[in-house]
Amino acid sequence: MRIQVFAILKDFFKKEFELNAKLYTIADLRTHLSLLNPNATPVLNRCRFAVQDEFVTDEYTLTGNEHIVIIPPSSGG
Amino acid sequence: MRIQVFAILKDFFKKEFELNAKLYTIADLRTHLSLLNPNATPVLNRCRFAVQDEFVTDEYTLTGNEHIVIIPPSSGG
Amino acid sequence: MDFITKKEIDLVALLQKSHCPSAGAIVLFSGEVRNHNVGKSVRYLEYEAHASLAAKMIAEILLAARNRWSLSIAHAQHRIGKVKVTESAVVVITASVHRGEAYASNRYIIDRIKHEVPIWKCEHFADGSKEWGGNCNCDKETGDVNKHIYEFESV
Amino acid sequence: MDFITKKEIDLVALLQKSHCPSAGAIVLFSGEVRNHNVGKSVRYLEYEAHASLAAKMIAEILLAARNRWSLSIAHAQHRIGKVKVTESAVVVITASVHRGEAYASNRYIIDRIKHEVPIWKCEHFADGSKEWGGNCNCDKETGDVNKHIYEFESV
Repeated sequence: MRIQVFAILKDFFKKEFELNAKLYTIADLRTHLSLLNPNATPVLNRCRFAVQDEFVTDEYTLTGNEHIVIIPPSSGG
Repeated sequence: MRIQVFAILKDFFKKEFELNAKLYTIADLRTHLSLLNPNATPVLNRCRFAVQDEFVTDEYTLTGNEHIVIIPPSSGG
Repeated sequence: MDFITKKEIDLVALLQKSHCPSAGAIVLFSGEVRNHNVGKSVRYLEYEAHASLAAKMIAEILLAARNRWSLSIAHAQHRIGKVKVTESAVVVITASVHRGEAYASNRYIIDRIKHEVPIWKCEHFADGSKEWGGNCNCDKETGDVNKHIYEFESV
Repeated sequence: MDFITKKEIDLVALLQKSHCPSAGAIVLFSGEVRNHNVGKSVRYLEYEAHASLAAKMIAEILLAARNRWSLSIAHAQHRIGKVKVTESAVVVITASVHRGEAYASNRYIIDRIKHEVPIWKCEHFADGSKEWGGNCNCDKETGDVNKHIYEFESV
């Protein structure tokens, strides 16, 4: 699957990268990325995930062919 | 005293006119103008009065030399 | 400061003057003449003011807003005379560090202007009739022509 | 509709397009870059967006505003890339028959954009440091990154 990250996540991951791990859900993906880069965990825990311009929940089942976008909290204020 | 009226009051009185009646307070003036033109009474009862760009109360004592401005309710909405 | 003006309100110029390095939020309100009111087609409005008192009161209202909120900019201008449909009759511009103050103060200023300041509008309808709009009738509720029920207090 | 744009936001052009014969009230909000934040001097901001999702969400928010209030105009535009002090990063314009709706819907739109839409700002300070602003931390209160505490609900 292809992963794309934004904003502060670019301090922890490449802007866009391929991931070939066997992962079943978005929750798995979150855990996997946390293990790859533990410093990113606090941010990852507050991120939303999107597939094809739709937000998906932690339970969303991955096929392995998705383009997954990881969305940190918005700028707020 | 000199009286100046605005907006809907111009349907009942001249825009500006001299008044020579012996009147002691703004309350007296209001009553006097109501008697001069009873149709104006509902409006007069909702007007504010001002002397030299200051609002004055019903109890304000007239000397007879004032320039008195009569102010219907503002346009609101 | 032309709080009361006979000329067309130059919204663009006023907006362009309102960018301030210390402000993060600008709110501009423009009250414009509608083509309809109370089910009737409107040709134009005519505004009249007790200009000196109105200007003095607008200055006081702007000062009260500055005392109540921390504002980089607080400005208002009301037009008098004939105002055509889609033209601006009144503008209020506020600017502040965060947006909360800019919105709240803007609303406060326009509500107080509309209720308190001696400015009146005469609606000229398409059927040739005209009517002085005496829309502020708060005194019917409050029993006092100096006591108003402001919209900014109930939002 | 350019909801997300790399170009400078043309407030004047947007305002000039917003006069509508049936509307009596226009509210324009401009969120601009301040020269200071959290006590530090700001050189400029850099905004990043997930552009396709952001544009889609802004369209949805504008539609939700139109469904909630009766609006003649509801428009918003957010800039991305480098934005200098006093330049506009985001604009929201609403127009309605009476002013209450124009203010309320304008506030609703900007609050939802700020909390929900995938747009991020990186502050570049005068001292050369930079920081991604993750100001929306409603989830710390609500326990859910999809549940926000909107300012428009508490004014």
